[in-house]
Amino acid sequence: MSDVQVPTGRDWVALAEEPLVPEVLSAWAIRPDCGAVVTFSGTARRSSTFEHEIIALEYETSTDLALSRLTQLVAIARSRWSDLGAVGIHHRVGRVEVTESAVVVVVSAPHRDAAFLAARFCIDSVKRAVPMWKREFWAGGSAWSEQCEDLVDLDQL
Amino acid sequence: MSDVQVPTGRDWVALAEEPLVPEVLSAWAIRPDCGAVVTFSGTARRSSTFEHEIIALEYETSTDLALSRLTQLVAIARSRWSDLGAVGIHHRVGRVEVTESAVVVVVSAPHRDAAFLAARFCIDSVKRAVPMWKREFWAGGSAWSEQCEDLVDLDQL
Amino acid sequence: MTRLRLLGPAREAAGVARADLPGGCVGEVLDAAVERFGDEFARVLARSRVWLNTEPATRESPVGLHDEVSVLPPVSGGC
Amino acid sequence: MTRLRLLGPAREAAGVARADLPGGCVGEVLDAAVERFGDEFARVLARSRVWLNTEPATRESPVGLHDEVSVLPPVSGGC
Repeated sequence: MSDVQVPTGRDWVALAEEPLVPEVLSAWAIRPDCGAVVTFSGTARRSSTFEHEIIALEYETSTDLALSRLTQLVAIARSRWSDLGAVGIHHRVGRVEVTESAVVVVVSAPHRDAAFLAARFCIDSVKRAVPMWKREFWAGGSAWSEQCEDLVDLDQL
Repeated sequence: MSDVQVPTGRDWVALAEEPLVPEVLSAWAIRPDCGAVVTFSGTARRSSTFEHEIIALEYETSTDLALSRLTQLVAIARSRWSDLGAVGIHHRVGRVEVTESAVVVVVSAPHRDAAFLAARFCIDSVKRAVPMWKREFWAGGSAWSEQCEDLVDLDQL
Repeated sequence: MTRLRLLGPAREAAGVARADLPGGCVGEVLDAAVERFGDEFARVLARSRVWLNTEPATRESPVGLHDEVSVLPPVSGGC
Repeated sequence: MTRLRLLGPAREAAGVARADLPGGCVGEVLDAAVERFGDEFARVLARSRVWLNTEPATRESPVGLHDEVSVLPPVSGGC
């Protein structure tokens, strides 16, 4: 997070090589006119559903392509829920250890309905429409995640 | 928060006279086997939809009745979403200034669907089924919130 | 005597947060409360839920020495 | 020459993250890439989306000197 500046506006998208700190984003999203702050943190989890026990993940992207898409997703969220306060999406790149955040979404709004719906929209859209590839690491090996879907265009969200 | 102990188990309900710190609850909820942490913070907001501009809220309850209900709500959430990791609900009592948290819900789960749904269920249920009265303060006066509904029984949730 | 707890607007209408009142069941305790606290309290009570200890009660629920009856007006729990 | 960017599994299949390739439209650049990088890359490409700069492109999209074409395999963005 040391490489990003806290923005003065209501949108904050970032890619970070350092560990994400969800509380920084949550605290930033508090607004006097908003009664609801929803924060989603997607953490690397220990998973042993396949042949291996996952011990870490590694995310790879193209910074400009991913930031462009994240910015577009925030704009779509704002167009669908017109009274949102702050909207932030940060995604980690590089190696992410189990229990570390890979992605954090925060949305504030006057009421909780919009905050929940927009936060859910943002994280679902990040996973479907942002160019981001995940490599899974286990003791002695690694491979691209097999749970892959075609990148969708914005008009499919 | 100084008057509460961090629990060693997976449930954490509390009433707090001191400011809530959502990040304490969020960090507590991280689990190696959970890939999703959803945090809802309900903040006191400046609202001028009625005759006055609200500058603070004050929450009143009966500690044992409210804690009993909060504990029951967590149990219901676990019965509906069987794979939840941590579930925490903290509610502030006493005076809450604008931008301070009045209530924080956190849920972790292996996947985000259950985490979002259970967090939403918990906050909706807190507002419907927990004995808690809100007084609104403006410059020079105060009154009980007019947005009131009958307390519902657990079997109506 | 049974302990009656009055919360939020019910406390305000009664002027006290708790009272010890006679009665062998919840309904009798509530009737004694109306008699003591008057019409404004009765109006709030009419819109309230009543619990015996930590669970919803009916007027017929019997009350004992260590039971508490709570008057819970409509709630406004959150934002 | 147009800059081609190869991401994730496409980078791995091609063995490089970027290449400068000839072509007047996206399709010609991709054909040049298949010729250079071979069958494994072609298999990944067949499952990939292709963008011209930051937007989805078709094979017919014309490319100029400062354009970048990106090959974006299926994604696995999160948990």
